[in-house]
This record gives sequence, C-alpha cells and structure tokens, in this order.
Amino acid sequence: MDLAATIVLNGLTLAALYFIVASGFSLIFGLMRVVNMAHGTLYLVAGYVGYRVFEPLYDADVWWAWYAGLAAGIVAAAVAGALLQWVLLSWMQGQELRQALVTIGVSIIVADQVLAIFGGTPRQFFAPDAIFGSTRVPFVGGYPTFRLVQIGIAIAVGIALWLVLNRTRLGMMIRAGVDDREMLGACGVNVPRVGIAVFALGAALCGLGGVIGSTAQPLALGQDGRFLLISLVVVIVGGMGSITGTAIGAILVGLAEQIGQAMFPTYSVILTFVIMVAVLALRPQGILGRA
Amino acid sequence: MRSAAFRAIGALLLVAAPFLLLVVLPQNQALFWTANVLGRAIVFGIIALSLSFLATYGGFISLAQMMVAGSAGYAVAILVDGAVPTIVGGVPYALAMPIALVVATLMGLLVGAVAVRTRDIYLLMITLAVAMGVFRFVETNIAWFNGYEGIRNVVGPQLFGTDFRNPYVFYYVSLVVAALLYGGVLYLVRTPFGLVLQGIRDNDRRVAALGYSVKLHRIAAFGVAGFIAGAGGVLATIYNIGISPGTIGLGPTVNVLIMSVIGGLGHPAGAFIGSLIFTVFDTFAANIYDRDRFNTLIGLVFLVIVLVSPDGMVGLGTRLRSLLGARRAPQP
Amino acid sequence: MLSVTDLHVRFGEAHILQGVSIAVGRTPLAIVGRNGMGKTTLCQAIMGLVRSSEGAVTLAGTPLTGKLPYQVARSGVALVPQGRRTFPSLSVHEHLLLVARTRDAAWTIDRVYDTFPRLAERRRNGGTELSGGEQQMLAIARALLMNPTLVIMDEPSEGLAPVIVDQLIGVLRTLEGDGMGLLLVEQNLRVATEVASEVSIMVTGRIATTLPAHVLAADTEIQRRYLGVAAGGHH
Amino acid sequence: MTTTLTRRRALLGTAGIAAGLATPLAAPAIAQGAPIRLGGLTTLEGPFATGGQDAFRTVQMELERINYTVGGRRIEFIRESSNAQADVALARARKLIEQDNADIILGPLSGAEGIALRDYSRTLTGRTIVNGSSGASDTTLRNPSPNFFRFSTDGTQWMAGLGRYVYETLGVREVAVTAGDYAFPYAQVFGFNIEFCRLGGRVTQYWAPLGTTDFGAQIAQINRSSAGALVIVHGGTDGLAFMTQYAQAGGQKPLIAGSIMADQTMLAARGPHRRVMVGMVSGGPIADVIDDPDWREFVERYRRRWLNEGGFPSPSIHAVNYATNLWGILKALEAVRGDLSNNQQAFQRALAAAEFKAPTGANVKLDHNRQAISDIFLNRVEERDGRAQVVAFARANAVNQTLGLPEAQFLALGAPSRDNAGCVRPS
Amino acid sequence: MTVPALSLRNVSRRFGALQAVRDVSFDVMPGERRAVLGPNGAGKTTLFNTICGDFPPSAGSISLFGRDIASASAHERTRLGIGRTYQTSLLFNGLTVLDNLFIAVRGLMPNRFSFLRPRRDDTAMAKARTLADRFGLAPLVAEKVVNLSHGQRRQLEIGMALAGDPKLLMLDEPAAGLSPGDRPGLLAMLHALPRSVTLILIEHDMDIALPAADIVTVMKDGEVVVEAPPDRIEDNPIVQAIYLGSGLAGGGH
Repeated sequence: MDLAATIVLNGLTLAALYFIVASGFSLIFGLMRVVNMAHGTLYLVAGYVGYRVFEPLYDADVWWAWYAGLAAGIVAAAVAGALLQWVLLSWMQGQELRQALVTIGVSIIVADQVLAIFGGTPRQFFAPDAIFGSTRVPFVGGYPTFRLVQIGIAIAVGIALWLVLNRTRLGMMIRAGVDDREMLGACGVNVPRVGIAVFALGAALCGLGGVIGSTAQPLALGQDGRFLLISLVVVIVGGMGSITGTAIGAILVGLAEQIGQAMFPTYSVILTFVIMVAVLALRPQGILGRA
Repeated sequence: MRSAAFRAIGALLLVAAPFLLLVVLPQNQALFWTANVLGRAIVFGIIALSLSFLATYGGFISLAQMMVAGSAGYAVAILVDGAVPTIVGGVPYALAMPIALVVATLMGLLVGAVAVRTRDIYLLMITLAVAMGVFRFVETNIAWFNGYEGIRNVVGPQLFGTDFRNPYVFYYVSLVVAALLYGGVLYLVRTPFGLVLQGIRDNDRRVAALGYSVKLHRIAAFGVAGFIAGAGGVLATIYNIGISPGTIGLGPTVNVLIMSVIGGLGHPAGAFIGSLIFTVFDTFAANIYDRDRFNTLIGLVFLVIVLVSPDGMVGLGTRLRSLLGARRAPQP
Repeated sequence: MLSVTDLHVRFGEAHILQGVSIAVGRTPLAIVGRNGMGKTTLCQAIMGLVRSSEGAVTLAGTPLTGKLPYQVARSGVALVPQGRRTFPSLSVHEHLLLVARTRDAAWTIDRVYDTFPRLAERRRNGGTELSGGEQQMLAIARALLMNPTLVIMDEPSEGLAPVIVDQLIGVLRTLEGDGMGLLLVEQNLRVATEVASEVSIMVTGRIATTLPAHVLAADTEIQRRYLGVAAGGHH
Repeated sequence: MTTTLTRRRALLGTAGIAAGLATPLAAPAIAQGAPIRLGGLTTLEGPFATGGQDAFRTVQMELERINYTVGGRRIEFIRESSNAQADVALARARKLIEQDNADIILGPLSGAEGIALRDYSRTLTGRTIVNGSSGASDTTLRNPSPNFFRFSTDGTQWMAGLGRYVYETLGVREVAVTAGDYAFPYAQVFGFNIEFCRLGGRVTQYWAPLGTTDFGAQIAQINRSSAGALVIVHGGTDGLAFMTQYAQAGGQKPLIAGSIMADQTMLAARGPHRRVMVGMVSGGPIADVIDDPDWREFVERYRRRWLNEGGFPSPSIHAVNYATNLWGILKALEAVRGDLSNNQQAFQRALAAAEFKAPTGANVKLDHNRQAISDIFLNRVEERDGRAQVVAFARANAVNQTLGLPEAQFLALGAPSRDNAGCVRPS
Repeated sequence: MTVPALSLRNVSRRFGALQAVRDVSFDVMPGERRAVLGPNGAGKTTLFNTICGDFPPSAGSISLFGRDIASASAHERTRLGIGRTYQTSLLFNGLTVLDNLFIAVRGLMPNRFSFLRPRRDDTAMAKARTLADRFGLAPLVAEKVVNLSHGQRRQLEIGMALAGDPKLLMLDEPAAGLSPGDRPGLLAMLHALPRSVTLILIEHDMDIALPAADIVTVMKDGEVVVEAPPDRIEDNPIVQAIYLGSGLAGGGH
C-alpha cells in the first residue's frame, strides 16, 4: 500500500517536471507552429549557465545560490530562445519543416559547444536545505521535499500559464495568433514581436524545467535528447498546443515510467511509447488536441 | 542530351573509382577510400535514399528510416550463423538477407500505418518518437537483441569465393545494390503507384476524390522505403561486423536526415551526394578541424545548407547551372 | 486618402491583380465584380497580407507598400476580411479588448455594444458559439474599434439577415461623419450603391470602370454585362 | 617494401586489385627508419567524453616522458575519437589503420567498442590492437582475437574479494543489488555474486535501464527491503542520480559499490551523495590512495602535468587503464627494439610475454587469451585532507579472468547477463 | 418511376455554432442539369463537400441512385459515380498535365494500385490523351501543372472530373476567374455533355448557370430558398433581394 502510494507520488513528481519542460514546447508549437527540436538544448543551456552562476555561490555557502542559479538558467534559456526565433526562424515563418531542420542544426552545434565549454562531467544543483530535505507524507512516510516542491512549481506554472493565456493582453494575442496569425497582424498586433515573446516564454519554461530537472536529476549531455523526446511524446499524447493536454500527457508519461520501473523495470521506457502509439491510433490529434 | 552524357560519365566514374584511386593514392589508402569512404557513403546513401524517396515523392519527412534499416540489420544478425551471441542462428546469409528485407518492409509498413493520419511536422515528430521507442526497446531487450551490447561478428557471406568485406567486393556489391534501388525508384515514380504518391504530395484530398485510397498508397510508400532502407541496413550491418542499438540511436537517426538534406530532398540522387559529403567530413574531421568538435562542424554545414539552399546541393547545382546557362545564353 | 497605383499581384504564374489603380477619398468607394476577379486579393494586398510585385499603395501620403500587416494596421487601415475570420478562441469581449486602444476615440467598446446590442448580449461567448451574422458584426466591430483612417470591408453583408443588412448600411453611413474612409467590396449591389457614392467594377484583375453609384443602380445593362445579374428582369 | 609499393602503383591497379582480393586489407610492412605510428582511440564526444579526455592526458604524459621515442624509434601518436558507439569506434579504427597507416591502436574506452575492435582486429594482418579501458569480459574470454591484447583487467575481475569481504567481514547475509541493465554492470555483479552467493549470501536484484535518471520507485523498494547492505553498480550520470536520490530519500544501508562508482568523477561532484558515500566499500584496479611508492610518484607526475590544465586531483580509472596498456606496448617495443617487421610477429610475442608493474604498483602479466592477470584493490571512501578519497585497504593478488575458478567451470557458468548474474548457490 | 440520381433529405451540417447547411432536401433526376446559386457563404460548397464525402452531414440522408451514401468515404463515392471539381483548383502541381489526367482516369479502373509502368498501348494513357485533346490541352501534355494559366487549369480540372466517366458530375464554380472571353467555351462544353451524365453546378454567375441548367436551386444562409426553372429565376423577388438587396433604386418594384 505505502509502496504503491510512493510510486504514484513518484510518478506525479516526475510528471510535474515533464509538464514544466513540455509546456514550453507545447506553447511554442501551439502559436508558432515550430517544432523546436532544440528544446532539449535550451534545457542544457539553462542547466549549464545556471550551474556556472550557482557553483561559486554554493561554494561561498550563500543561501540564495540555488535561486540565483535558477534565475540565471531561466534568463539564459529565454534569451537563447528569443535569439533563435529572432535571428534564425522569424524570416522563414510558415516553412515548418525548414524551421524544424534549422533547430536540429542548432541543437547539434550547441550541444557540442556545451561539451567543449563545460566538459562532460555530470553536475547537479543542490537546493537550499529548506526545500531539499525530507518531509513526512501520509501513506508514504519520509519523502524528498524537493520532489513535492516540484509538484508545487508545476501547479504554479500551470496556473500562471492559464492566467497569462486567459487574463492578459499577451495571452489574448497568443490565443488569437493560434487561430489566425494573419488576422492578428491585421488587427495591428506586432506578430513578429509576439513570436519572439512566445519563444522567450516557452524557452523560459524549459529553462525553469532545466534547473529544476538538474536539481532532481544529474545534468549531463544526453539530457537534451531525453527531454526533447519526452516533450515530443507528452505533446503527442496530450494534444498539440493544449496546456491542459500537456498536463494530462505529462501525468500519463510520468506515471507510466514510474509504475513501469517498479513492475517491469526493463521495459519501463517502452510503456511510454506504447501509450503514444495507442493514442495515435485512436486519436491522432492527441487526447485534447484539436482535430 | 548534355545531362545524359553527364550521367554516363558519373556512372563510369563510380565503376572505375577503385582503379582511379589506385593511380592517385598509395594502395592501402586507395583501399581505404574504396571501402570506407566511397563504400560507406554508398551504404548510408541507400538509407538516406529511402528518406529522399519518401520526401521527394510523397512529401513525408520520416525520421524512422535509420530504425527501419536497423530492423533489417538486426534480422540478419539474429538469424545468421556465426553471430555473437547466437540468438536464432543457423540461417545462411542467402536466406537471412531476403528475410531481413521482408522484415524491413514490414517495419516500414508499420511505421507508415502508425503515422498514416499525420503529415508534415507532425509526421516528423511521430516518426522520431516511434524510432526512439524502438531504439529504447532494442537497447533494453536482452533476449532478442542482446541489449546495449548488440550483436557482433556478422561477417557477411562468401561471394565468388571471396570474403564479402573485401573492399572491392563490398564496394561493387554496394554500388550494384544502390544502382538497382536508385533505378527502381526512378522507375517506380513513373508507375501509377508513383504518380498517385506524387499526387498525394501535391493534394491528398483530390487523390481521394479520384477514387484512390490515400492510406493504402501512403502505407505502401513507407513499405517501399522500408525495403530500400532494409537493403542499406543489411549492408551497413555487414560493414560494421554487427549491430548495436547505437546504430539506430538519436544521432544516426538525425545523421540520415542531415545527409538527405545536405544532398537535397528534391531528387533521389541527393541522398548519395549528401552521404558522400557527410562521410568525407566524418572521416577527415580530425584533419580538417578538430576531431573533438566534429559535431559543431557538421552542424554548421547542415545549418548553412538549410539556410542558404533548402533543396541542398542538388538545388544549389541546379541554381548554379541555370545561372551559368543564363549567362551563356546571349552569346550565340 | 488611400491611393493605389498600378498594383500587380502574382501567385506563381497566376497574375491575379493586373495593374489596379483606385483612390478613396473622404467618401466611401465600393468595388463590385464577379467571383474570382481579384477583389479579395486587392484587399489583402493593401493590408500587406499578400505581397504585390509592382505598384504602390499610400495612405494620406504615407507609403504602405512592403509593410507588414501590423504596420499597415498601425498606419491606420483596418480590414473586415472575407469569411469574417474572427478568433474562435477569444470571446466577443476579448476581441474588442484586443483592438481597443484609447478611450476617447470615436469608437469605444461602449459604442460598439450600443450599436450592436446583440454583441453585448453575447459578450462572454467564444468565437465558435456565434452565428454567422453575429460573427460578421464582430468582425466589423473589431475593425471599427481600431478607429482607423480607412476601413476596408470585404463583403460585410455576407450571411446577414435583411434586417441586419439595413442596420449595417446605417452604420456604414455614419463612418464618414467619424472621419473614416471606407473601401467597400460587395456582392450586394444595394449595399454598395446605398453606401458608396462611387462604384468601381472589377474584371479579371483590373478596374473595368468607375461610375457614380446612382448610375450603376439604375443601369441594368451595365449590371448584366459586368456582374451577370441585373435588378428587375422585366424590362 | 616501399619500392614494391611504388611498383604496384606503376602497374596501375591490376596487381593492386589482385593483392586486395587476396587479403581483405593488405597490410604493407613499415620501413625501419620511419616512426612507429601509434593510433589512440578514445571517447571525446558525447556523455563519456570526460573519461576519454583523462585517458589521453596520461597517454600524452607518458609519451612526453619518453620523448616519443622507444627502442630507438620515434613514436608518432595519432588521435581519434568515437562517441562510445561500436560502429563509430569501428569506423575510426579503420581510418587509423587504413588511412593513417597506424601500426598499433591503443583503445577503445567502452565495452561494446572493445568487442567491435576485437572482431575487427581478427581481420588484420600485421597490426595490433591493445585495449584502452574497455572492460567487457567477453572481449578476451570468449572467442579471443590473436591481434587483441589487454593489460587492464575486466569488470568481473575488479570485484574480486568484495563478496567475501561483505559476507565475512561485514557479516551481511542479504544484499540488494542495483545495477545498470547492460554488459558492464552484468560483469561486475557477476564478479560480486560469484563470491557472495558461494558463501551462502542472498541477493535481490534491481536492474535499471541505462540512462535511467529517476530511481524513485527502485529506492522506495530497496529502503523497504530487509537487505543488510546495498550494492550499487551504476556509473556516470546514472550513478550520480542514484546516489543523490538515495541520499535524499534518507537511505541508511551500508553501501558497497562497483568500480566506476567510487571514482573521482563522482566524488569531485558536489552534493549530498558525498555524505552517504563516505565509508562506502568498493573494489577495482585503482584507488586514489594506494600505499605504493610507484603510484605516489605517478599521481604526483599527473598532478604536476595536468592539475592546471583541467585534470582531476588524481587520475581516473580510464587514465590508469590507458597508461597500463601503453606501458605494455612500450615494454614490448623496447624488447624488440622497435622492430615491427615480419607482420609484427616478434612484437606480438613480446607483448604476450610482457610482465611489468602498472602505475598503481599492481603486477601485470597476460594469460593465454592475452588478458591481464593483475592485482585488485579493496577500497573505502574516506574523508582525508578535507576531501573524499578512495583509499585502498586490501589487495587481492594476481586475480585472473575466471576469479580463480578453473576456466572450463567458469565458462560453463555462461556469459554474465541479467538472467545469469553469477549467483550460484553452493549445493 | 425512375430513381433520382441524387436525393437529399433534410441534410444539415454545422461547424460549431455555425449552421452552414440547414435542412436541405431536393432530388436530382438522372440526366438533369441542376444549378445551385447563392451568394458567398450561402453553404453551397459545404453542401457540395457533404455530398462528395469530404465530411459527413450532421443530420439527414444522402442517396446516390437509390443507395444511401451518407457514411461512405470520398473515394468510395467516386467509385459509385461522382466526379467533381473544386472551387480553388486542386491539381497535382508537380505532375504533368498528362499524368494528372492519367491518375484521374485510372482512379476508377480495376487494379488501380499498381507498381508497373503503363505499357505503350495502355488504355488509361490513351484515354488521358483523348481527354487532353478534348479540353484543348493536347499541346501542353508534357507541361507541369504549376506552369499552366488559370484558364488552362480550369479546363484540366473539368477534364479530370470527367476522366472517370462519372454518372454525376459536380462542378464547383467552373467559371470563377475565367475571363469573359473564356466563358462561351465553358458554356459550350457544358452543353456538349451527354445526357447520360447528371450535372450539378455551383455557380455564382447567372450568365453561366441559367443557360446551363434545367432547374435552379437558390441557397441563402444554408437553406434552400428558391427552386425554379431558370427563366423564373431572374424575376424572382427573393433572388433579387439576395443578389441586389431589396429596395434597390433601379429595381423593378
């Protein structure tokens, strides 16, 4: 019983991380129709830049070292995302495949440069003790606090995204842009700038995920491909461009991974893909995707 | 007329390449170029051809082609005699290789069926996800695929009393296979199936309205591409003396796309041009730049090609030719 | 106010606009013509939604050619597109919030709700929950609320019930008083001739003729020749 | 022989083709005056790049020390790198041999690559491949190649003595084993279990696919189990992930570790895992602190050369393995005075006969499969000089590839795998 | 009693809150020429697409020669005898004119899925050439469609719709974008169609629709508002109201 509860809780905390990362992917895809194959790369950039800021502060035993790393990671990813859109992608708007190819090229180069600059040693962030210890959870017992924090952050991200999309002018622009980019421009909205803003926002979410993820799991090369794939699968399962769908997709994938690991460890990874193919067969647009 | 002559010269060059290399290079380097640059480029060109076929004539950018090629490679490795570890074993190459082609064709059909309702970037995403799912399965399954280590010692058959991996035998077998498949693609695209496939590329709704089943043709196209990729996969597996999950991982999967794009997705020849460029870079990156930073180098080449000439080297060539032609035109 | 000079638009080999020149002054100009003659392309070209290959568009002397749609919009042009193109994800009220900029302009959200009470009733409803007529009203309101120098309307009467059409004509007639120019593309001859003082007839990518609205309204022969229909078949 | 080559070229092909058909890849012999071409192959791309970089550090250091000269001949060192994938390693090895004309390859780094190169070496005549740091048992145990030599020990050997220590000294009768689901951990777990189960210990196995980064479910199960100790056989990123999450989940069990767990790549990383790692016992071919003058001298040299150029506080396992294998090559080259003629036959005989002390002070010699028989250290992680260090506290001498079992009996156990983890109970 | 070629009963189609087609019922008898008129947005094309099977009706039944086809897919309906054109030209731009026609001809032949190239005496290819001749495209057979003019595309479009010898031909605004000079040719082509073919024509332009039709259906806001012979259409006050707006100054009231 308590083992089952722990595994479900593990699945949900993992889902929280996946949601944070994939929501950025989904957002960018939803408005820009860009399959950002460099999404995992943004995760890496956030992790490594954040770590560069975090490390000396942590050595100096500053309590806000982690928060500084978090902020640096988010900013780095947002800037990288905005640059990607501004410099490379904006002038080939509408050429979806070409954009996907460009992001593939960028991801190859950046991953290699990250290796050149930071080396291949795995790293990991350490959150302040307040959120890094262990907390008693009913039915589960002692449970890593940070994993609970992850859920909290994911919920906060979900609510914040909902508020941004539904209660702000930017959100109206984003939703209108998903419906009809041309008409949005004809309404006097600077669509290229909204595009850069969306890219920055999506990348910032990925950056948030990057630092959170690199606190829960090691930060190393290879995580870029992993989180790109997870984002793909989550978004395919949940539905392209739907935030609620992304949440559902993340929960399914996270639970599948953890339950799979407990029950048939060898094939835990496969379960995820089985779910994906099943969804594709029954509902190609994803669970909450628009046809 | 001129282009026909060009083509004939090109074919002749390819056939004579091993001899020509001996003229300009020391023998061991000529052998190396024959097998490990040209031969390897042809083998990976075949795999890239399967993608170029789908992309050029169907408009499908599939990232599953390396995985499909790998399925054929694994089929051979699992079946043949002498592979380590022995999983099924005992099957001669003459039988294992056709079975492998069937496996790859079926795998292609399966990918086609899974992705049949998606297009464009959705298709790209879904084929990538399917390919990575198979990759992870192969990597974790010991019973059939020997997991992370893969299957070794797939040395290939004896051909004309000679070892298959003899550079010349390998080169000419690959060349003949590539030529057959290339010719087959050019033949196929003028058949009703090929024309309908191009119709689907241009306008799938209209194809349906004319009485064709779009799904059937799409899935069949993936089957054909699977067959092509399978041929490449079998050759690649023998070339590599075995196969491991790394062969069908994210890197190689993207590499096939890179080859096709560098060469140009507008024409099946682009696959081979792209794979040759890629192979040369891959082999001599250490001399050109710095071995360690090979990925930066190839990434930059890829990015520049995508930015400058979306239709790759083939497109660049066409554009240059029309530019030259335009300049030459006023003279007579 | 708006001046279009020798405008050409090509899609590949297709030459859609073959040198269109029009001028819209303070009074509304209507353009009529059969389907497929390039009327909608003209609207899109002025708005910057399609690229012109030759020619110039200026608004009160400011060149608009080559500008992006949002820049054209900010220069003072608003478009009511064909097919309405409201945003399904936005509620009625959000449509208005999206474009409403200033409080003290001629058109405010309050005035929109006064003018189109039906929209006020449905202010919380999403774009997909509106009927065709309601969507059309919303598209018009969206354009007016931008308080542009010039409104381009591409078949605003499409899908409207007759009583609403009458109301629409009433609204369009007030625009001149607000200092707004109007370029009206219509199939409905009555709307065109009642709102505009001059009507241009478009045939295969060119302006065939421009004539006073009352002349066109009365001349069944011209109607038949250019439009394929004529008012009152019994003469 | 050079003249022959020229004449072949003059004959424009036919003779060359004939030669090519005769042997898969004809190998021209090398003139005595030319330098010996040593190809180095390691992993400088992808996730394993750190180990590969460190490996080349010691190789460069040792070649500098002898001024790139051995037995009167110059050594030309040609660097190549793979990304830890077998087919990439193979392509690079082919380039080294066929394009760059390398006489000897030193490499590769990882298990699957090693097996691929072993297979490739079989097709060569007059060329030799000497292992870098790859540690799969089968590379030399089953179906060995006459052209492949390994002076470093394999993953199974590295666990020698550990099972006995846990059972007899720690008095633990039941352990939980968490390990990566691929060949290298199989070999290590196999080595541990062979001893531990023979003594009567019980093992519960938890496998995790390579690349697992969230061990939550597994740790929950382990912490609830009755095991008296936890054996961790993960490496690299997976290892760091496991240790961090284990520490966070409040794990309390005594820790036993595989060889690449108790390593400076792990100990140099910051974090809570270091707290639980102190006191952890492991087995392996090296330790940071070994009470041996040769080792102290080697570490000192490494530090002087590399500490300011990105090196670790003490050389990593890959660095030591590459150095050991390089020493084997140098030793043999010295013995034959750099003579690689006659298809390297004399050189290969000298390699097979080489006996020397590894940088760690361990004695090295080869068995009939050209696989090292060497000493293995039992290590403990201790806090020394304000940092965590791996300290050797015992040594198993002359451990062979079958852990002392008769070869036939050992081979009869079958190759290590998930389903064959070496836990054979005494009957 | 003859079975209608096409019979619609209470066909409706909605998109969200938008009722694009509302309760449409009519019969088209074999050999009949029917024109469907109406302003933009009246639901003509939606009705067309519903009949051709691009999407199912939200309600109602459609039968073709007495056979219920409401749930049949587009290609099945084609095989049952519907041939159609599209409002915006949907041709295969990357293929030649001949290949476009060839695909269209083969779509209704047995063995339409084939990996073999057509032989020299292939009947489908011969028929494609005949069609090219018939629609004045003979000099252009080797030209890629992307290089054709608008008028040539419309010709090809109709040629392709006729390629399968449909029993029911549905043309969606064939005159759209044609220059006045091209119109008589179109009309002549429509008149030349054999009576074995039933024709439904969406047209905006009365000059084409009225001479071509036996009977005219006028739609507005998704509903059928008038059904009458062509000579009664221009006078019809509802039609005038729709097209010109009621109470137009010059109108005949």
